[in-house]
Amino acid sequence: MIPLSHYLVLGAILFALSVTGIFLNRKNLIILLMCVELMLLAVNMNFVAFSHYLGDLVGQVFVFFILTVAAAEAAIGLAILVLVFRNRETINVQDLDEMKG
Amino acid sequence: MLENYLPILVFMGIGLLMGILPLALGMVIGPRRPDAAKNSPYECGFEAFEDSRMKFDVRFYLIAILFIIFDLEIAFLFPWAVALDTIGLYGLLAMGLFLGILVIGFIYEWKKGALEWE
Amino acid sequence: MTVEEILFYAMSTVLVGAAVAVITVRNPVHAALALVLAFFATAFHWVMLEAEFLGILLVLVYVGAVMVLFLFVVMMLDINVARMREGFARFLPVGLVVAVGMMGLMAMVVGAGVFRIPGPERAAADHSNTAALGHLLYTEYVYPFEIAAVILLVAIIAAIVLTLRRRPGTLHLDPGRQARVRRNERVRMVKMHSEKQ
Amino acid sequence: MQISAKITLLLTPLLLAVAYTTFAERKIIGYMQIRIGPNRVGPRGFLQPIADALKLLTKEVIVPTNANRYLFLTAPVLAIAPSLAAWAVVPFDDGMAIADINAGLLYILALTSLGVYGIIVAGWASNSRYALLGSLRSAAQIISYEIAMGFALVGVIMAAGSLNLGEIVEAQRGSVYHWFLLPLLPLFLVYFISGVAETNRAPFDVAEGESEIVAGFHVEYSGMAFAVFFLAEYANMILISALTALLFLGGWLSPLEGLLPQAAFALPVIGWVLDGGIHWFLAKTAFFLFLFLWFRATFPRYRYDQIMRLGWKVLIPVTIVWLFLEGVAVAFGLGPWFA
Repeated sequence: MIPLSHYLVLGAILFALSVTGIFLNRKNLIILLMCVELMLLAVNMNFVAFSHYLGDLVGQVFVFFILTVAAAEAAIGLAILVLVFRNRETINVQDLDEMKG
Repeated sequence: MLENYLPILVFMGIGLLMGILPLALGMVIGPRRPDAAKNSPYECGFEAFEDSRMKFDVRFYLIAILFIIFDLEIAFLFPWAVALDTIGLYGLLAMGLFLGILVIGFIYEWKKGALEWE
Repeated sequence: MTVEEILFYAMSTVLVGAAVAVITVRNPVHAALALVLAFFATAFHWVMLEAEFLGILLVLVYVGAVMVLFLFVVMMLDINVARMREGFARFLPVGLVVAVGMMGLMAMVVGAGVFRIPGPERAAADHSNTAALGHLLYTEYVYPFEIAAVILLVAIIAAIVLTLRRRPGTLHLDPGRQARVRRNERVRMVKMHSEKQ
Repeated sequence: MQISAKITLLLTPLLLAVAYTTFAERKIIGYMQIRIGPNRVGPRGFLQPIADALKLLTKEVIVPTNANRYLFLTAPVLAIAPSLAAWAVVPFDDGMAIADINAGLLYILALTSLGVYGIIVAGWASNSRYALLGSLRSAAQIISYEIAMGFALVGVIMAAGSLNLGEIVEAQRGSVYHWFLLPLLPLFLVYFISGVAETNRAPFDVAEGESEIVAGFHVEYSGMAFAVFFLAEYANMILISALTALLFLGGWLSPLEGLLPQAAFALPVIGWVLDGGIHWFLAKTAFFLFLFLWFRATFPRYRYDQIMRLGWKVLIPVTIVWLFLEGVAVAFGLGPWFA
C-alpha cells in the first residue's frame, strides 16, 4: 500500500517543475501554456489522491470540472495564440509589449 | 478492480512491441543503400523549392477546438448514461438543459458558417 | 517491493522525466509529445488510485483532443525555435531557486505527518467508479454542471469569433456548383457557314 | 503464466486475421470486378500475405534526409499500438476477455482517439509537403467523426446502463428483437459510418488520395515502416467490425435465441452451433469486415468538403436528436424496448 504522502510529494515535484518551466521558457508562449497544463495536472493529482484516501468522491467531481475548464482554457488560449502569430509573425512574449505604458 | 488493469498494461506494452519489432527487423534485414535522390522528399519530378512547413487554413484549428469542446460534452454524457436509471427524471432534465445550452452553441456554429468547408 | 510499488515508482519516474523534458527540450513538438507521455503516466496513477473514469477521461480528452490541438498549432505555425530559447541559461538559476524553495515548503507540509491517513479498502471488483461519479454529479452537483455547459458555450462562441474571419477577396471554388454545371451554361453552339479562303 | 497464454491466444489469430484481411480484400474486390485476384503464390494464392510480408521485410526502410529521424520511426509504432491495445477489453464470449474492466467502452473510445497521433507525427516528421497536407486532412477528418462516434456510444450505454462490454452484450439477450440494432438503428448507422471514416477507408480515403496527394501521410514510408502503418489500418478495421458486432448485434448471442424451442439448443452438436458462442461473434465481425471491402469496391471517393459536411451537419445532429428521444424513453421506461 502506497502512503498518501508519496502522491502528495509527486504532485509537489510536478508543480515545482512546471513553475521552473515557466521561469525557463519565459519567451515561448506555447511552452508556457504547456507548463500551465502541467501545473493543473499536479493539482489534480493531489485532488485524486485525497479523494481516494478519504474515500470521498467529491474530489473527483472537482477534478472533472477542473479538466473541463482547463481544456476550454487551452482551446481558447491556443486560438488566441494562432491569431497573434498570424498578425505579428511571432509568439515571443517579449515582442508582445504593445500594452506597455 | 486493479487486477483487471494489469493485463491492460501488459497488452499496451505488447502493442508497442508489435510496432517496434517488425520495424527493427526490417531495418536489420533490409538493405541500406542511401543516395541523395532516394532520400529526398517526394516531389513530382522537380526539386523541392521551399521548406515543407507552410501556412494552413485556420479552419483546421477551428475544427480541433470544436472537437475539444464536443469531446468534453461526450465526457459528461458517459457517466450520465451509466447513472441514468438511478437518477431518473431529475437527471434527464439536468442533461436536457446541458445539451440544450450546447445545442445553442451548435446552432451558432452552423449559422456562422463554421462548419462550411470551401 | 510489491507490484503496486514497482508500478508506482516506474510511473512516477516516467512522469517526472516527461515533465523535465517538457520544460527543457528545444523543439516544441518534442515538448508536446513529452507532455502526452506525462498525461499517460498520470492516467495510470489515477487508475491505481481507483479513479478509473478520470484516468481514462484524461487520456480521452487531454491526450486525444487537447494535445492534438497543441500539436496542430506547434506543427503548423512556423516558429523560430532558436530565438525562443534565448535566455534559457540566464533564467536557470532563478528557476532552480524557486523550484527548490517551493519543494522545501511542500516537503515541510507533507512531511509533518498530518497526512498519515490509512489507505481505504480496495473497492469491490464490480464497483463502477463511473456510475458512482455520475450519481453524485447529476444529483448534488447539478448546478456546477450546468455552469460547465455555459462555459463550454462561451468557449464555442469565443473560438468562432476569434478564428473565423471571412477575408474579402479570398478566392475559393464551390465544388458543388462546379459539379452541377450544365452544358448550356458553358458552351453556346453557334451555327456558322464555312468560310472559303 | 495464465495471462501470457491468453494474450498469445488472442494475438496470434488476430495478426493472422490482419494478414489475411489484406488477402481477402484483394480477392473479394477482384471477384467483384470480375478478376481473379492474387493466384500465384501457393494454392489459389493463399500464401500471398506471407510472400508480401517477406518482400516488405527485405526492402530498405528509407528515412528521408530532411526528416526528423526518431519521430519518423516512432510514428508507425504510435499508429499500431492503440489499435492492438484496444483488443484487451474485447470479449469474445461470455467472460472471455483479457481484461474485464468496468469502463471498457470508455477505454476503447480513448484508445481509438489515440490513432490520430501516428498520422500527425508521421506527417510532420516526414518533412514533406504532401505528407503534411495528407496528415492534416486525415487528422481533421478523424477527429470530426470521433464526435459522432462518441455520441453514438453514449446511446448504447444508455440502453445498456453499463460501460462494460460484456454487460452491454448481455443487455441484448432475448432475441434478435432485443439487439440494439433496432431501437438504436440511427446510432448504428452513424457508428459504422464513423468507423469507416475513422479508419480512413474508402469512400472516405481522401487522406490517401492517390491521385492528388499521392498517399497522404505515409508517402515517405517504405519497407517495414510502411507495412506497420498498413497493418494498423487493417487491425483498426477488424476492431471497428468487432465493436459494431458487440454493441449493436449482440456479440456472441445467437440470432436464433428466442426463435427456436429450448430443446433445440440441447442437441449434441447442432445445439452448440445454434446456441450463442464465439462462432456467432466471429461471423458477425466477418460480415462487417466484408462490408468494409464491399464499400471500397462500390463507392466512389467523397470530396473533402462533403466528408466534413456529412460528419458535422448530418451525423452529429442525427445522434443528438436520437439521444434526446432515447433519454426520454429510458427515463420514462417507455416500451417496447426500454420498459
